[in-house]
Amino acid sequence: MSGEVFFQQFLNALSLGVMYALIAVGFTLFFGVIEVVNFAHGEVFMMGAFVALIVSGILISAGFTMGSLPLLVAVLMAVLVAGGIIGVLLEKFIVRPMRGAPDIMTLLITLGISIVMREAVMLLVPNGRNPQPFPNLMNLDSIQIGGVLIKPETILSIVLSAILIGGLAYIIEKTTFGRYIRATAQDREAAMMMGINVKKVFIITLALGSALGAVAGLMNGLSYGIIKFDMGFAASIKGFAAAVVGGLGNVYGAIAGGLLLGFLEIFVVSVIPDGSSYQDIVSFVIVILCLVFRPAGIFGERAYEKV
Amino acid sequence: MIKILLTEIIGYILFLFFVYVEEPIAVVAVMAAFVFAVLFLKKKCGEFVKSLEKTYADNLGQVGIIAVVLALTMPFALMGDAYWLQILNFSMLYAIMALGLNFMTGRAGMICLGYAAFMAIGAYTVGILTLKLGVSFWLALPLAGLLASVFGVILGLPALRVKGHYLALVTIAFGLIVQQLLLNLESITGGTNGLINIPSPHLMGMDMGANLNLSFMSMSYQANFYYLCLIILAITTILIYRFSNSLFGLALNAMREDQLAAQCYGMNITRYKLLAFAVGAFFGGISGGLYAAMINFIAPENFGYSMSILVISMIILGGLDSIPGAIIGAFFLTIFPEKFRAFEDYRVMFYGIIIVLCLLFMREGLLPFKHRIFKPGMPKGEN
Amino acid sequence: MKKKFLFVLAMLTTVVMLVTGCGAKKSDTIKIGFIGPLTGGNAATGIGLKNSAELAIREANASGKYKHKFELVVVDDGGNPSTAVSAANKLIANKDIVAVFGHFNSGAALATVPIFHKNGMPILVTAAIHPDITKGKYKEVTRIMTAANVQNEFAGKTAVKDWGIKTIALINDKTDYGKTNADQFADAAKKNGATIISEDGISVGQQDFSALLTKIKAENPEAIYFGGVATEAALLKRQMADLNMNCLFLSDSGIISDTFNKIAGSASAGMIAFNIGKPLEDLPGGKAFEKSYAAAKFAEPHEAYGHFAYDSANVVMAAVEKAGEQGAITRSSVATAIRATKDFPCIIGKTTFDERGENTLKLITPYISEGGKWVPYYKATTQVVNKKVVKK
Amino acid sequence: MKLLDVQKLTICFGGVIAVNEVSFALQAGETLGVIGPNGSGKTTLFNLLSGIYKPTAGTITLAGKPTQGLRTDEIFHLGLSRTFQNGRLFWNLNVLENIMMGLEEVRKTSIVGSIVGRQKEKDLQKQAVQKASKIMEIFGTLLTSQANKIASDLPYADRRRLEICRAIASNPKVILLDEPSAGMDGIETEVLMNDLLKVKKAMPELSIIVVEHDMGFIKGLVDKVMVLDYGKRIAYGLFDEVATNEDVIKAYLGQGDEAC
Repeated sequence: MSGEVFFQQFLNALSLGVMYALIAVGFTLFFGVIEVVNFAHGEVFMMGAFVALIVSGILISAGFTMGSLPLLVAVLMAVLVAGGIIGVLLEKFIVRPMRGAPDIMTLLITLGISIVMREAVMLLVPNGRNPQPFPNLMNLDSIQIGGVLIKPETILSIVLSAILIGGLAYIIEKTTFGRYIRATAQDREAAMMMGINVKKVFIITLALGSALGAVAGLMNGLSYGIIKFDMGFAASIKGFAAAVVGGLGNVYGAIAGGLLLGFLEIFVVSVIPDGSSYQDIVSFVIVILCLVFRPAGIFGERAYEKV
Repeated sequence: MIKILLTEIIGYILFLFFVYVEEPIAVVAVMAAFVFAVLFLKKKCGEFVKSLEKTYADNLGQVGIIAVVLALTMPFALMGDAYWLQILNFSMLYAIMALGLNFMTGRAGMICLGYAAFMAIGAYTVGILTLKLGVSFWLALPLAGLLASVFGVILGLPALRVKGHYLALVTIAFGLIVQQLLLNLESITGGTNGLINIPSPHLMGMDMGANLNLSFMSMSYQANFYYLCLIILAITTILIYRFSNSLFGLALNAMREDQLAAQCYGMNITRYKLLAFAVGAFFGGISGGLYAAMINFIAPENFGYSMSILVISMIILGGLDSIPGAIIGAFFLTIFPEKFRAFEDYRVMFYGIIIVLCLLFMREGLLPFKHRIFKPGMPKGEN
Repeated sequence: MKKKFLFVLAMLTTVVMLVTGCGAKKSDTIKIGFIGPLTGGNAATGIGLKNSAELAIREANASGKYKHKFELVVVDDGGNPSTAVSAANKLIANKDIVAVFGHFNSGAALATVPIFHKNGMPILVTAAIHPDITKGKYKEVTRIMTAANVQNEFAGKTAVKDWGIKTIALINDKTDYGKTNADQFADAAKKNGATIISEDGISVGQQDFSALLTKIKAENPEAIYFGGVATEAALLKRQMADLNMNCLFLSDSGIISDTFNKIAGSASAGMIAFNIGKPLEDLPGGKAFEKSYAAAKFAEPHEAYGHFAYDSANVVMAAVEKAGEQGAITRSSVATAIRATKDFPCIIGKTTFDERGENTLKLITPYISEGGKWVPYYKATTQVVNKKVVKK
Repeated sequence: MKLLDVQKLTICFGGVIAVNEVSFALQAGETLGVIGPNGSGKTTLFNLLSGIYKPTAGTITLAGKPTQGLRTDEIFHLGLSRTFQNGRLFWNLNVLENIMMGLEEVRKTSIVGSIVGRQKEKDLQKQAVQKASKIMEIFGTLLTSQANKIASDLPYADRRRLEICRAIASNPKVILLDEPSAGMDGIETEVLMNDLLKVKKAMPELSIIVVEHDMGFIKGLVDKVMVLDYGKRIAYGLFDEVATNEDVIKAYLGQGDEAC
């Protein structure tokens, strides 16, 4: 494959990877801190996109100009907030009531609520069964360098995810609250004894994770120009997969996992003949292999069960 | 005995009427009346209901036999109506699957979100064997079950290493992979077009796909399948019941409760896990095979993720690890939406809501799992 | 205690009986079944079909040109095989129904056709285009719409012979529909001397085709053919634009919808799709149909294929009438009558069925997307000149 | 001869040496107390003995057979049974079922057996229930009275008892008791100690290794004591001599808080 094609594919992989990473971070946070796998996370991603669609619709009709920075920022903020709120609601009405129930139950209920969310969007959004065209908020033309075309959306999504994940990392590593989060993740009981308000930690964790997921949804809408009620399922599977590959509970692992998955898929499509038919299978196979041979992810070392 | 007979007959009649009601409003009315009646009975003559439950529990054999006998008359009661017979057939197919999945997830605690894959494997086994190789259905069906079991064991292998959430992911992935393969292995599976014109089974020279013309009424060919499904459902129920109430079933329960402890008390987890998967998958395969023979047309789209979720919601509604629960759940979630065809678009949503509500407010399900009561010294099990 | 228990149950039973009582009603009119996707992804189209069918029945009953009055029994096939089968059984179970028409999804039709055949129920397939539907050559099974293979043969021929395309990259969405179209187009194109340089599958709901397109761009074909439906087609067209790919992009009838233009946005221009049928206004009965449909004040539009349902209904009613003249009106006599239809005046033109049950009247029209609208190629202001779409 | 022989047992978790070259031997019928500050590797030692962890180095020989590379369940069949620090009962099974899980009858049935040869299955169940109820009788009517209660509904002390019953059900050669008195008050501990003495009386051949913090408990129960600190064995012998061993005192004082 020629240099140009290679770079083009590299960009494609990168933009796909960062999106997976952004979703995966959510999964890994929830698991690390609250010890739940939130299958509704994909639907948060989807709803983020729809919130963006609606808000931008309103703003544009309110006179904001396409491609203007204020519009973009406003939409971004709206999505972040909406994601956060959805996260809080999930914690309050789904995750918290299930505390103490067997893993299976918690997992199944997030599954159930994900179905409800998906169908609700389908039924409530006018003509929701069909994909909704997403406004071209950036409204810039692709930049051409040699034979390589770079979409402004790609740059935006890469930069944006870098900032968001960086911000999250800062919160976790540097701030007091981050310390609480890490403490809770380490040992819930101990954290409680140290007087950390674990309940609050849970809520905020879900809010943070969901906000990131929602932004991923916005990015998805920007870069592909359409959003659909059922785009959440694939997102959760891929995101969860990425998180697992990187080692559930390990934020940096999740980022690496997401990128890895993105590159892998693009590689399969671009190199293997008719690879695109197998694009989805690949990530699943990888996950299974990873789970069997490196259950703690490609970075984590073998974990011992607490007895 | 009389009690059982009476109550079951009444239940039978109620069920018939429920089937005959068409308008959604009427259905709601009936449901309301039923719920009211149940609450009323529980409140006003609770101890009688209790004693009834006990009689049922003590004479499971009789209960089963009477139920089957009554069920045998159903097609006549329905005047051989093709549509309703088919709905009942579907209900029974789902019941078989629900029992299988319930054994896997409810009893052994191995969550499986790709159960539809086993159904698919069964369906395609029967489809390919009977359509392309001309094998008899009666041979193909058990093979379908066995092949599904084999895949069950294959899926079980990663399950040996992973638990809970991870297993959920693995099973989802498994389901999707199987579906993708069915799509892409065109030469064998017919790809997206699926398999068309799968021959319907022949029994003693009689084509089960042909309508039955009895002297006094003509019945849809669905009646044949009704009896076939009924027999297989009965067998399935007995088998699962025996598995569950054996010490083997007890061991599976222990494994569900605490794998590590179970290991420390001498259980070879590997063996038990794989067996659980094999058994669960087997019945998935069987029902798939039946499906193929009944519909004569299968395509990958019929065995997607939503199918797996549907079966899961059935066992959650019925009550995890509860055998009657699984059956009731399957029947309810198949028949009830049929009554609301007009609201077809809300169907999936409905399944989702069922799952959420059950887990929030009725974790035990409609017919909760009943613990065995032992009389120290001389055992007497009931489930 | 026990008395009370039984009393309650007895009460319950009576309640149920009463409720059921107000269920069944009997009627002497001739019943005709309609089966189509009233729910699910194709609901809009399906409802369009249903309304048009009802329109036809109303008109017939009002005009009194037939001896009998007709009544339409509508069932939903949900667009998928399993639902379709139970729906079909519902119709079969209803002894008053003498004939059925409908279906939009080939999957559904393929599943039900054998069952209708088994039960001697005539089915006039309205808008499902999979060639195999009439493969069984059953006397009960007839189709009014042109089958997909005809469209694709035409498409392949036009692309190669008229537009001089030599190298083609194939993409299909791995659905029954898309795959069949892509394969048949490929065969036709090869037959006419073009070469297929690559063939890729995508999955419905997939959004990122940049990798695939980058790969195809490197192969640099003269045209890309996509077998599938609007959403993926639109995404492909968009992402082609992002990659500055301006080779011809051809597709099948499945993408002809506003959804495509909406999603593809500015990139939609120049997309070429081959469709079965002809724009309504250019059809013999088109104008009249438009007028009466508008007059009937249905809540929903008739959508792309409404007039086919209208025609189907009329064909069936005429057949019933004919069967009545020649003897008893039974499912089998109606089946024979439908198959015997000759030069019957339809909106789409004079309809005659061949021994396989296909309509001998074949209509194929290439469309091109202009300014966010689908325009029949013969009316378009843009056209294909040396393998590129240009203004006239 | 030695029933259990442990030589230079060592395990590291990613750099940290949790158990460091610990050696000891156990005669049939002997009771060994293992004490040491928190994190001194007591529980890890148990997990090594019962095969949950694989040792980095060193050997374990149980009844003459090295347990190298054996699975947990295989080691159990060699006659080693245990309880868990944080009581791992089968919470949703009733008391009888919990004990039955310790019996070999459970392993005797197979999936086939549950369909064909139902009589065998029936007999096995009968046996199992009888055996189980017999074992419960060690604690008088305390458990027998609630034989059909779900484990999670039991009062705390009875859970402990149930654990012990389950552990001795298979009548093993060695049982490992991991802090049996954890979370019990003085009186309960007293009772538990008597219970254990009952068990010892009922099964004179049974060797016991018990991890405890409560010195009184140890004193009253064990023949020998082993003290671990930072995974190393710092003392081993009769209770009184160990109790006066200055290393031990240092370890505890240096460690500061001794309470669990």
